[in-house]
Amino acid sequence: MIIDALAGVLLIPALAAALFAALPGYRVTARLNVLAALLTFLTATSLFFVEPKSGPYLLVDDLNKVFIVLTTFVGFTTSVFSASYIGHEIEIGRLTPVFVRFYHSMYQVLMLAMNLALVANNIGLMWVAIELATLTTVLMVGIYRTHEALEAAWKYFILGSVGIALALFGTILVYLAARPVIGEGLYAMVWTVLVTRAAQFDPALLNVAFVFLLLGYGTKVGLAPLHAWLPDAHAEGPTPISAVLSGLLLNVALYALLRFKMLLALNPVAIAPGPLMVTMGLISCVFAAFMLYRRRDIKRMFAYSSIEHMGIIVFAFGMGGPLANFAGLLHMTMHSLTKSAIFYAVGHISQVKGTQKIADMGGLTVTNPVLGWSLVLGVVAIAGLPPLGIFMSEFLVVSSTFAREPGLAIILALGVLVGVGGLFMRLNTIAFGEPRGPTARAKASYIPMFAHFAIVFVAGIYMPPALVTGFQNVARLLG
Amino acid sequence: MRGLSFDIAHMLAGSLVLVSFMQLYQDRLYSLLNIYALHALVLAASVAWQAFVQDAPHLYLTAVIALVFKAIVIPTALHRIIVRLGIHREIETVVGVGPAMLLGMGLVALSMVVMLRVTAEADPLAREDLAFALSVVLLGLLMMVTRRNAVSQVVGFMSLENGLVLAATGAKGMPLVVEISVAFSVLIAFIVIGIFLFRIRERFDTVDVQALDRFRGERR
Amino acid sequence: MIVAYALYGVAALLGLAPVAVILAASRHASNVIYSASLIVTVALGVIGLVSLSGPALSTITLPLGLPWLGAHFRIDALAAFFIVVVNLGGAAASLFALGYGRHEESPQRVLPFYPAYLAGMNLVVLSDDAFSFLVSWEFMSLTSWALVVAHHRERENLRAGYVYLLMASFGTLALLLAFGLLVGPNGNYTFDAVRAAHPSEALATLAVILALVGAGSKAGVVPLHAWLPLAHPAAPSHVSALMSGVMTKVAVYGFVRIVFDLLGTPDWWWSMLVLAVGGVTAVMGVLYALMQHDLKRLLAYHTVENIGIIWIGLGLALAFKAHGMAVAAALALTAGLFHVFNHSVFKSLLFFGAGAVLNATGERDMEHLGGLIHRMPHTAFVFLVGCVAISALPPLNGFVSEWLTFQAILLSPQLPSWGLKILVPAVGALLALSAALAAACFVKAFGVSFLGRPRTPAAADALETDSISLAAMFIFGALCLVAGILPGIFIDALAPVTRALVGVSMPQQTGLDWLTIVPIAESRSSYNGLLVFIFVTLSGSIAAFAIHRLASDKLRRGPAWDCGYPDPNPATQYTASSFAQPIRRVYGTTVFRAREVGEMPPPGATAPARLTVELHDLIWDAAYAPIAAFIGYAADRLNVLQFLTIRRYLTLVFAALVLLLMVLAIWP
Amino acid sequence: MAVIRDLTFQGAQMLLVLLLAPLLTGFVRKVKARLLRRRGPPLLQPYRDLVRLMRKDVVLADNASWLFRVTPYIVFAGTWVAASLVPTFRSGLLFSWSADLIALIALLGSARFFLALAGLDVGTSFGGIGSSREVMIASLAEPAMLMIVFTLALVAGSTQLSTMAAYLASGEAGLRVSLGLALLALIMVAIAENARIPIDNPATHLELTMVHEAMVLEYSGRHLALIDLSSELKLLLYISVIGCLFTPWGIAAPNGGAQAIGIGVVTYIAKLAIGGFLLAMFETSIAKMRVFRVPAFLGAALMLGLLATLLLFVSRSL
Repeated sequence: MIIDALAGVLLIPALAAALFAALPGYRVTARLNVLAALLTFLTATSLFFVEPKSGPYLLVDDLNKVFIVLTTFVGFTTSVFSASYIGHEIEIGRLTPVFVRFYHSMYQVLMLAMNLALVANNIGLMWVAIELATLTTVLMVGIYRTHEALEAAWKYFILGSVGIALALFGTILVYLAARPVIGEGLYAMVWTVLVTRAAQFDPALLNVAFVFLLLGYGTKVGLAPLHAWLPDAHAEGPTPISAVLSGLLLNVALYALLRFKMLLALNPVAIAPGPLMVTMGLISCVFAAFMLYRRRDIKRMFAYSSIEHMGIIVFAFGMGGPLANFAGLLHMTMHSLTKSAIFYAVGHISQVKGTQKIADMGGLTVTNPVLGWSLVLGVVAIAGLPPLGIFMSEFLVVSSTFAREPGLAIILALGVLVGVGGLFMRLNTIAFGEPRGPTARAKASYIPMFAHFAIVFVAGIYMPPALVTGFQNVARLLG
Repeated sequence: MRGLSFDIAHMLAGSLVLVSFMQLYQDRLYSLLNIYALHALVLAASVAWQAFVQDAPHLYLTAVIALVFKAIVIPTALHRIIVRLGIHREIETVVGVGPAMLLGMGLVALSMVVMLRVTAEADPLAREDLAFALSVVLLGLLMMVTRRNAVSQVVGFMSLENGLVLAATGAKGMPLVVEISVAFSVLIAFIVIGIFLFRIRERFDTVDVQALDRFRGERR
Repeated sequence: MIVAYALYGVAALLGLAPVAVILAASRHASNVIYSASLIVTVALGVIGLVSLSGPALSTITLPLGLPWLGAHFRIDALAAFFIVVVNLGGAAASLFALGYGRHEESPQRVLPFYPAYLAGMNLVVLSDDAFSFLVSWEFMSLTSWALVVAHHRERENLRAGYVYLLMASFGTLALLLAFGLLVGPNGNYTFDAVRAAHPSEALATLAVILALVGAGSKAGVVPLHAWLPLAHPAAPSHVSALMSGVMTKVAVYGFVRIVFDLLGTPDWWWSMLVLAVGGVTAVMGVLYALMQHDLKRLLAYHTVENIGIIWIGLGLALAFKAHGMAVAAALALTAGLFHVFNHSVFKSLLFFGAGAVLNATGERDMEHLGGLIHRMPHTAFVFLVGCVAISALPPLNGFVSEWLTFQAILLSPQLPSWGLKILVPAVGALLALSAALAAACFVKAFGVSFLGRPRTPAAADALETDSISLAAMFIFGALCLVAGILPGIFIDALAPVTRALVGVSMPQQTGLDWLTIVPIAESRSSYNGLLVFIFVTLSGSIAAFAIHRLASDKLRRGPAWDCGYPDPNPATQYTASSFAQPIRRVYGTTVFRAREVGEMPPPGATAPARLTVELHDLIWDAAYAPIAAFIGYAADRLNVLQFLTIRRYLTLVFAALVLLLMVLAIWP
Repeated sequence: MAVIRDLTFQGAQMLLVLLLAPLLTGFVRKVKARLLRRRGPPLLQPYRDLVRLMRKDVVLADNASWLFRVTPYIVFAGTWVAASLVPTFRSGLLFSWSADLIALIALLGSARFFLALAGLDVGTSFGGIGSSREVMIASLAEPAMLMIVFTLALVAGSTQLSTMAAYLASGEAGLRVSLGLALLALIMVAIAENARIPIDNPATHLELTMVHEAMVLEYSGRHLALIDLSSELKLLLYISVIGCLFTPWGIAAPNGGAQAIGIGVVTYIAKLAIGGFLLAMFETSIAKMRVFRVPAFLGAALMLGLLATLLLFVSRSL
């Protein structure tokens, strides 16, 4: 039954959150956390097999199925990683058990919020969920209570709340646009209804609404110039949260943006959302690429690379068309997997080296070969070099765009090239050269990292037809 | 009746914009908070009037929330904080009051232009309200941008939220979920801000955001 | 399906990589890996030979790569020829590495990537759709990058790898755009579709330029060569041999595939571009080489030169093809491709020799070598063979291909277009110049490092390298001679390729009496390496015999005469830089803004006299430094955005909002 | 039968050049001496020198390698083969098609390559000077020579010396500007290649300006004899190339009878004599130039050659 599956995706995290808040003893909780995440993931996968039926509040269609499964999967692997990570944090006394209890419960709340945002059929509900996710991550970013952590959280909170406010205003405007057509009440906020009637909506209202939504949710996506919270939040929070932020939360916000883009695209008179998204995507990509060169903090560097890739994805979706949309989806998936895997590696590395400063780590492939080479592999993947998955998506984005908008394609490609330069410049210091810093062995569970890399690697060479058809359906859905 | 109700709603919304301007005008934290209370008061009034006009009883709830939380609880709490931090008199603005006012004018004009393009058959009430709400939002944002001081930025943020409430209530028949979420958000916002202020109190001797900005994560 | 077998071979190579990772600890790792890759490459080479002679063109499609496209692979004559080249080099490198690899200090950084690199190069040649082509192309770059940074503790190796990777990505990008142009928005990336596409003239021209940039940057065409002399020497020597001898050829393959095969009938002034680039590359490469005193870097720069020569051949072929002069086109193309083969042979040989020297002395700097001909006689001999071959001197193979190129140039007056009339003789002059300079350069290379007296203890007690490495070198040395005196066989082997690309092929050579080669007609020109070889050896040995018999054959050893000023100190010998000094004064003053600053202390002063030579790499200063400077500048400027206050960030958001609202306000 | 005949002619040619070469050198020296109002050495002096050197022991520097000992033979063989492929008194030699003009130049190039290596082998500073300057000169002379070859080949439509000679003799070529330029350039190159004044002074030692002599400084005995002989051969070769290309008259046709052969031999010797005489005149009337003005000299030759080729390319199209 579809409702069960949907409810499961929401209830399991909710119950787990409550439970973890009650339970002391972080070891048990960590295991339970993994278990809960796994259950959620399984439930999510079951969505593929039972034909979903959408109610006025909840909705399952091809588009968010992809997102849900991706989210729950990365959530699961991250929970595995976080188990070993948090253990180390407690050993060195960076976190006290109280905070860990809080952490785990918040982790599940975050999962709940993201799943809710993805399955919500009601724009109001979706807004609430995304906001909940934001607030949870704010709390988790500040969890170390160091000056930097507090500053990052504060920055994140202020910018995030402004984003929230703008998004809400946009939502209200959408409702106002829908009301004269659909009539007052709940159904003027329900996706499935909105998309059917979008053509008659008032274009001017829709335009204003989209501007606010673009800026509001764009802040969460981390598009420049709204990105400011992102690097610090990634750098100062616990690494699992960095992984979840880059791998998932950005996607969720992107998902919201896509929904509204579809809505606007259905209205012939309203402004085309494509150009706006393309512009912001290009700006983010190029800007982030240049920012990579002066980074001294490893996590902050990869945060900027996330901005770059979000830019590419938004660019692809902005271009539209089946090929570009397919590429965008593929790129989003690959980026989530790769980037979270990179953050797993980075987490262990910074624990081994006892710092996040790039200058204090070096020759990693000599001291910790597994971590070092994994990082190299991750950077190769994120830089979009074959035979890994991101190359395929970037290939599709650039080549399909070049046929239509050569100028844009060239700008994008050069931005990517600059980004490659920045990444490898740092990688040389981190992974090669004379070893620097402590050279202890890492007590780490490499499974999640390797799992992600394996998927990315295989996807770069062979994509199962089922997945392809699924993506193609979604691409067609996105128009 | 129709015309009168429209005029009153219009007047209330307009006065909300006016109060936002008064906020921009303040240069002392203490009086700023008072003006914010007034802001919330006007909001409550307008929400109540909307409730009466649309005879939507649930809006009264929103009005009460606005009245209690925003007009009374929050200002008093903030008073406490600033008194305890001993920063109730100083307040540094980035641009002088005059330029801020001019910017505000420009923003209001902009929001008018944008909103009046909306086709009129969406009922005029909502349309005018929207124009004012948008101006309130923009003014709140302007305030956050032009003040250096954390408390005043929070105030700016909250007046921004007031703009949202105005818009939401202006939207006829919008489901309750929204108001609740607005109040909810303000509540959360306030709690979290409070937590932060306390943590900041523990760590630093001022809530000046610049003090936070001393730590850039990356040493230059 | 012969291509299937080829793919099995590639798969075997790919499979070796994880094996190498597993074996990394054991002592036998390098033996296992190198012998295995030797076997596989030999097999692949045989496959290439078979399909070059037999009926070519077998294709296969695997459900890999782009889902709706699949991965297409195919062997035709062109691919077959390059498979032979690639795997010949690969086999020799593996054989050499069987001996050389023992001295590798960090084998676990070389072994996994080596077979993968070979596989990548084979895949490029095999692939038959744009996506697989680019994937293999970049995979090849990636693995070779890993090999370049294998000795990562020297900083300049890291820098070399960095520059290399960026240039490689840049080249791939250019190729990607080229294919994007040719394919169009429908996204059918198979080469067949591209062949069928018939793009408009402007598009095709743009594609050619992009292909020239993309393939050229990998091949090391001036001014895109900057990475090559950094990266090739940095790798272990057998890998350097592969990169210089083979990978650049794969780049040539890419160019030929796109321009000759995919684009159909060329436009005449593409050839102007190619010819000009080729001529400049040839001369600049050899001039750079003359200024070097690092043996491996000198060889790398000579790769640039030879790529220029190949490019000239290709350009001539394009010109003739564009004007429908098929026979001449066949001649020029044969010349170019034959030089591809020859260069892969003698350049690998020379890099092996350099590796042997590096092993024996630990020195790459020629100023620290000397007198090695006494310590390492075999290496010296075979290295000398390589030097003669690359200097395009008869009777070895380098001369034959350049001779063919000259013959092609001599056919060019029949070209109708004026631009070519003016350009081709100039290019011919450049080609002649580069040939002469190459000879000069290798007199320096061999003379300074192998002849004379040892300049350092390391050189003085160097030991001859192991027999396996020698075997690899001698095989290639022999190949140089065979290809030099029996070129007809190789020219005929190239016939199917030219037939596939320009329609006709050169006349059958092997049938002619005395095994002469006659490009067009005997009255016009002919060359017989075999006879020349026999003549020279005969007359030389007759003279020796006669003199030793009739006149004296006595021999006394004594100190060197040296005009009565013998100096025991080996430092008084001519060094590499002093040898190059006259040429530096003739050419360098303009090309490198070379300046010599000599400071001679006054009599009685104890300070040593100094002569400092400063050279400027103008291309780097003009093209690369500004880009790096710009990126640095932009990064610094933008980096300010990391350090703003929250309020300023809010201002950004606010500004964005207001901006967008204004856009709406003025929206029609 | 015909093969035997051709073989004999080929052999005769080889012997002829070998025998004439020292004589030519002696002749040039004699003329120079006369022009300087000296009596000068007898004509046969070069032969005597060669024989004397042949008989002497070789004194080899301590660290001279096998390359040093092999080089003289390689150089000699290369030059000799090259010289014996030039149609001197009879065109269409048996093996002339085995190497065209480009190959001849390349053969001389290999000879020079090994000589330069030998200069570096002993590891003395003079040898270094010699070979470094030699390769510098060659790096300009060879392209110039190739440009000249291009010119002639484009006129004659062939790079085969016999064919070229025949074509030029037939007079179809007529008088062309480019031929004149080519001749001029060829003479300049010949002077440079044979280390004559003003490029180099064959009769000097212990000068920092010497090039060729510095390179072969360490040679003695039979080795030195071979080196000298091959440089004499080279001089002969260049003069006969000029002769057969620019004064292609009197060369016997392949099917010519004994009388034609006789005429051929006589005219050939006459050409050599004239060439030698002109050379001597030139050398006595000019002073040696600084080493670093040589590039200008040869650059001029290169430019002339290129100009000639370009003119042809253009005129051909009219």
